[in-house]
Amino acid sequence: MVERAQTNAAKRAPARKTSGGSKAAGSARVLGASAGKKSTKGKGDKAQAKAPDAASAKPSDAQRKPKEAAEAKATKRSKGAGEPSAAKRKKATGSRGKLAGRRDELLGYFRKMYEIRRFEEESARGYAQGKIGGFLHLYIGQEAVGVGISAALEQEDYLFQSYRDHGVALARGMSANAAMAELYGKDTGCSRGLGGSMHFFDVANNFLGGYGIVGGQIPLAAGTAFKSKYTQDGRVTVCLFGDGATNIAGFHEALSLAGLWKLPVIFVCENNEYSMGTPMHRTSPVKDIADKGPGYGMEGVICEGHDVLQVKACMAEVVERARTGGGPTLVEMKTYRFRGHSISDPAKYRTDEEVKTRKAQDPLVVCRKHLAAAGVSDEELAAIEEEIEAVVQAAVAFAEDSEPAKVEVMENAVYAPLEA
Amino acid sequence: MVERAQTNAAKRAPARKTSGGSKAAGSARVLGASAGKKSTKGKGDKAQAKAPDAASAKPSDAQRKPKEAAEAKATKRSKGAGEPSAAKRKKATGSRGKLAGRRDELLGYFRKMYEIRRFEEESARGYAQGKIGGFLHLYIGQEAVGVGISAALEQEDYLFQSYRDHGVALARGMSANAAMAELYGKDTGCSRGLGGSMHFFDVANNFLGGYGIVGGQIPLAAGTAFKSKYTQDGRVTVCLFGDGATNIAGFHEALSLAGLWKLPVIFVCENNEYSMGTPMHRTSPVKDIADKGPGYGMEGVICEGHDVLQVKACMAEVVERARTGGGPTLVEMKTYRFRGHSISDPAKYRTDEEVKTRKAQDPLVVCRKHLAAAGVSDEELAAIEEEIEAVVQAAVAFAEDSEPAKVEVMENAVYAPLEA
Amino acid sequence: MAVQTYRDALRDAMYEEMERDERVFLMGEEVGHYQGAYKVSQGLLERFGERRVVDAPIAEGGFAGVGIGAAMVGLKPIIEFMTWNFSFVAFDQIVSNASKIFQMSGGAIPVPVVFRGPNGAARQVAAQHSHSVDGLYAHFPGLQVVIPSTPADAKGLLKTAIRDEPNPVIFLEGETLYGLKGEVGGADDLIPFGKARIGREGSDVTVIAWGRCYYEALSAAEAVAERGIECEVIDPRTLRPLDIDALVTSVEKTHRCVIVHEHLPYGGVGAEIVDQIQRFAFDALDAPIIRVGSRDLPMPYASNLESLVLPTVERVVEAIEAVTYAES
Amino acid sequence: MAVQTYRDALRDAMYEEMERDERVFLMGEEVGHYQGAYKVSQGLLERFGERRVVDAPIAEGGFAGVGIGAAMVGLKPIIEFMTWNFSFVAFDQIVSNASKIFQMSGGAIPVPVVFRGPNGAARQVAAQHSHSVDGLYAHFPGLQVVIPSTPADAKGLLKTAIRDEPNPVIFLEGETLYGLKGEVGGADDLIPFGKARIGREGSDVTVIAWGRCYYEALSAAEAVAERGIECEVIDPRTLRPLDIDALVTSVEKTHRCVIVHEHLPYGGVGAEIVDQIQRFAFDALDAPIIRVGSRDLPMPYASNLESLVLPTVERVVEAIEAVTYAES
Ligand SMILES: Cc1ncc(C[n+]2csc(CCOP(=O)(O)OP(=O)(O)O)c2C)c(N)n1
Ligand SMILES: Cc1ncc(C[n+]2csc(CCOP(=O)(O)OP(=O)(O)O)c2C)c(N)n1
Ligand SMILES: [Mg+2]
Ligand SMILES: [Mg+2]
Repeated sequence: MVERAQTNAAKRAPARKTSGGSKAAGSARVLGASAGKKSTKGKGDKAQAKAPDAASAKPSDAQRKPKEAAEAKATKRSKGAGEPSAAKRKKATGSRGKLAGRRDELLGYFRKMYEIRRFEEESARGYAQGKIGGFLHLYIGQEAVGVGISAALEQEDYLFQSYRDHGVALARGMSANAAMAELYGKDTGCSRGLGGSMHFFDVANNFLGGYGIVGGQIPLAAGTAFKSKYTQDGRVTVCLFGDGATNIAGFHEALSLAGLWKLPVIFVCENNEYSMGTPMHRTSPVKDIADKGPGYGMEGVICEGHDVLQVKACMAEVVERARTGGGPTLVEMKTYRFRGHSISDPAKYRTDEEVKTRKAQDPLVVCRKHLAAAGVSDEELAAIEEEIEAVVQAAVAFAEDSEPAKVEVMENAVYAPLEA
Repeated sequence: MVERAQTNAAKRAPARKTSGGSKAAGSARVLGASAGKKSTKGKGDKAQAKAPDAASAKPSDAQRKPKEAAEAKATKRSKGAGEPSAAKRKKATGSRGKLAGRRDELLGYFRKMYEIRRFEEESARGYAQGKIGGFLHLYIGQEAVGVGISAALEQEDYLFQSYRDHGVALARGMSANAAMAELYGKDTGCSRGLGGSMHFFDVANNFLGGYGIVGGQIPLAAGTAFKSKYTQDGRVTVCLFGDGATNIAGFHEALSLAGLWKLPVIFVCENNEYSMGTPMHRTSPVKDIADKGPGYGMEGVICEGHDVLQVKACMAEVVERARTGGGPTLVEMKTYRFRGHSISDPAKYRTDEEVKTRKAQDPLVVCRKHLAAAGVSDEELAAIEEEIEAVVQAAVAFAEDSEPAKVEVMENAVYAPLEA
Repeated sequence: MAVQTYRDALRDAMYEEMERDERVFLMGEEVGHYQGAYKVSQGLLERFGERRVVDAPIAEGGFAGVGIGAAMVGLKPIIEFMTWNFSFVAFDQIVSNASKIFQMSGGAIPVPVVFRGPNGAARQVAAQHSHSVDGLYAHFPGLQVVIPSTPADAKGLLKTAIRDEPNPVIFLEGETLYGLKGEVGGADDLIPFGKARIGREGSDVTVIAWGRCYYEALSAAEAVAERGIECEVIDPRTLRPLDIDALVTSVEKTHRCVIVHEHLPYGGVGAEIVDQIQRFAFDALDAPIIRVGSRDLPMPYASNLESLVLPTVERVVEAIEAVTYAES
Repeated sequence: MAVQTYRDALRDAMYEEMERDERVFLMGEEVGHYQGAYKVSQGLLERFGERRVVDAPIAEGGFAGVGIGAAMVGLKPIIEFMTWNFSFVAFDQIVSNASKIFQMSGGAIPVPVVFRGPNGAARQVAAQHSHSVDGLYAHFPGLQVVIPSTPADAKGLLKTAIRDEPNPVIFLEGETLYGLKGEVGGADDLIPFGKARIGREGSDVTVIAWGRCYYEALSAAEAVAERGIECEVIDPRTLRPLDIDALVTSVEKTHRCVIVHEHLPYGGVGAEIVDQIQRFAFDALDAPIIRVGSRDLPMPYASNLESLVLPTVERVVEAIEAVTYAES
């Protein structure tokens, strides 16, 4: 007399995917260090900020520090309490010759970062038009982190992110179509319209999701890394989260377990200096997130997250270590978001000057400098921009034209519901 | 037509209690270091283990290191990941003269530690007789920690402990009567029979409870410390927990907040080397718990927890710092429990040899050595033992004779229950 | 009486109680400098300073525990969860500590802490951000669960919550109600817990609803009134304690009952009320009690699906029709 | 059929499924070297080694998350909570992740993880250690909630739980049942979810009970049988999915219903069953449905009080008398 819905089990996530992921970010592993000009020490470096467009690679730098591998070595953190925090950042140097050899790689990064930037701008527009609902957290300003990480990974490696997930998903290989359709709540979306902005999923690219509860994804990443150790599948898991997330339970318990069991996982904190409206000095007892690593028996590494080459180089090293049994690392990516926390945040808590200073380190600007140093012309880049523009506009059209999310999908993706 | 029970608000915990707590542990603050023989470096030190009863204080030690305050200084921890753990323990030295001056203090400690020991033995007996139910976690072997801590505190300071709470409650000044009656589930118990072994409370002595969920009490301690900062009441909170508890959420979140806000709280990890049946090397990513301090912006300190004088000296220093606005400290007390995790644990996971070795550092044995060095005779101690025996036996009789826990108390200590 | 938004009514309740009692403080994410994620604490930092309006890091378990600990020694903390979804990381603190310490200590240690924040689905914020936790926390003795639907109730009940002793209060606001305007009481108008409010009188069907769903119930009552069905709409206002007397009295008059809530359908407050009414008014009932709640699914993002999951006026109307055996 | 304890039946279920499927592993505190806090995993470490029988530090939120993550990529984790009380620190992982990922991902990522451990009051372990969580977790769609009362059910249902896809399973054992002996099925005897078991046939009153309370119900049925009241005792075995058909069918025969559960009375599974029965069998009911559950209080330590809080045979007998309007 009483009917209960009973669903079929859906298909399991593919256990292994070995095809090379030659996405825009490139699947070739570049083992050495990135090249580029000497990184700044932070927002105080005004001189640098004044020449955002100049290709300022100095050959003399490269001559002074010729050993690429040594430069790429992520700075080891080793300090106790009480000592003033003195994070040493990796300093990359560059030469026109070196960068010239990485021309295609750099173009790939630029293409993907530009796609993310434009995708996010269109997301904001769709939201303003009421086509997109809910919360919307943009990745603008942090593109180099997602793209650099993806470049350092194999296709079969696992990736987790917080709710700020569009950029990372695209970097990992998700199509702009599937991403935009998800924001529009369509059946063709990457989560079939059920997840929305905060919950992108892409099993084919081993992007295992965007998560809305701060820190909630971190133990899951320890779980996929546990699986890799269990099955010896050679995969590495990368888990991203914000600076604010390092104060919560999930961060601690996941890092404790990963450190104890030496799991193949890299914990990447995207330190964009704010959790919502609160600057990090009002949320963290230590100045650098990397300082939280040693308590978990793992190294804490700081990386300049606005430079895709540095991100790539840093990640390549720690991923390699994890893959070869060396255990987890906590990586702190120094980055910045140019927009508010979410689309509804006017971000009044920071000065125009601060934002302007940081925009001088816009990952796209930094990448353009590398490209210029590598001999890439503005025309070439303009052509890429045009291509990407078409991709993004097509994605919007695709999202518009797609069928809305389906009741059956919603009902079938849960087992044993009551008949309400 | 429907009756609902509605209760009266119970009396608030007294906001302040300033009377001196001249309990057995003594209310006089001894600011300098303890005296005693050079501490061992751990269980490997067999030579020491072979002379458990000899009063082996060496005057030459005292001559070599005359500056008591310097000796008392808790070892600062300062290390990064990767370095081998090289915890330096505080080394206390002693001289007959020094200890002679601390005769009464030492007798107070002995009296209280012996009371705890005997209380716990009687608890075990009561459990075997079926007079006590539930879980029962004994403090035998860890007495010096609770007593040394209490000795370093003012009466109005707040104290929290896990479920292993009898010893600490007694050290803090709870009567054996109220403690034993609680175990017997009587209305005269410290929690009126509602809490049982794991949930002792004693508001008058600012013992704010024993808690059953691992790590659950740690954020509460940050809360009472927050209150002290808020009201500038000059109190310090001490929170105890086990080595196993350092892997859980509550530890992390509480230490993060306390470190950030510089709260007057001391986090004391009683590292008894095991969480239930699991040795620490299988639960913690770092070798010493103290290494977890710096990630929270606080010093990690190691103290030999079998020597009440060292515990007292170490705590006095960090409590003073907290009281004067210097913020929190993580203190690792190296200790050991001689019994199983709980009364029902035969503790087969450790060798007889290990236990035997550690029994050479029985806090009572160590204290007896100090007493001998201070010129206290065996007869004097035997007299104290006899006194304590009477106290404990009286407590059992008191518990036996008391009224069972009352329905009204149970019903009134909750607001807005359903009428079931 | 002044007219205010629900948001400002909450703000004023806190403001007035903080003026009145130095022991009251507010702690939560973004409550201070940001003026609250939903601007409920607007202006409080400026008035009371960083000592009493405390921005907390993202560590709900930690700062919930801080609130409990501070309450144990005499402060009166208001702990804001940015939304109640985030209370799940503080669940153990709320259930194992806040709800039990008063009793575990034999009545020696009251825990007068107020946990507050927005509850329930906003719009399209998907599965992890759309929980109505009323059904969850009402389960636990030692907690009091309050869920105001009007600005007046918001203010008067929050003031009672802050002054109330000795047990902790779960105070559930409506994100979609923050902008709602209505008359509110003055600084000394407290609304007691455990007293339902009759929002509309009627003789045919008792409709019990709270929070946002109270308005769906009122709209449905309007709709069926045109067809001659008169609903009595009752808002219990506090779910624990629950004013079962008022509910039963109404059902004894109408002989029919519909319950509307946003929380998930399996168990919860809705089921509890059904149980009590069928026990206390068994002979009075002329039809089964019908509940309208969220559908039994994690909340989907897409708006077309979300509106199939949330309770709607249409579903309430259908339920009223069903219990009156009316044709639609 | 072999006779085994409930404990050994659980152990064998795990043993057999681990033999059968390399992807199955067991993780939890003390499950390995210590052989399980309640010895349920006795011998598993010796057979399967540290790779598949994993002692975890005390970090329930962390290792519950590890189980969920591992399940997302193809393993079949069994996560043991030493007791279900400790799942509260993992509550967000269970509710926000385990129960939702399958749907949030549009059905792309199943999460075949089993969470298991002892549920409910042991004896005198007081407020923080005495929770029956059945009423709590059954609230959430995306979870399946299983609570076996006999050794046969323990084995057959755990095997189904381990093999089941795609949603997570909350598997609630009875600490006080571990020593209970009974016949159990073989390696391939799986018991499907959503099928109630009639433990005793009768025509006068339907008594629905699960877990430990199933035995209180049987004893009460024996007691009233002497006075000519014949109870039909039904154990739903799985609370989500719930075999409401079986329950309603029985009530349509007996016209009276008593529900016995250990969980707290406000809401929960008991109230849900009341709601469904009064909806689906309204006309069949000759008396209100009465629930016997834990009293609405945190659990006290003292044994004299604890036995006033827990459901007892006497209280079940009283309830049976009440629904049959019998004199006691
Ligand atoms: C447990 C929890 N608490 C609060 C929130 C609300 N919230 C969402 S994002 C956010 C700030 C996170 O900051 P951070 O970790 O630095 O990441 P970012 O947004 O800067 O990338 C907060 C407080 C949440 N989603 N989950
Ligand atoms: C959250 C939680 N998980 C598990 C348990 C069960 N348990 C009680 S004590 C204990 C071991 C704790 O070890 P440790 O922290 O070292 O303290 P010790 O018992 O050695 O004093 C465990 C696992 C619990 N009470 N709470
Ligand atoms: Mg941030
Ligand atoms: Mg221990």
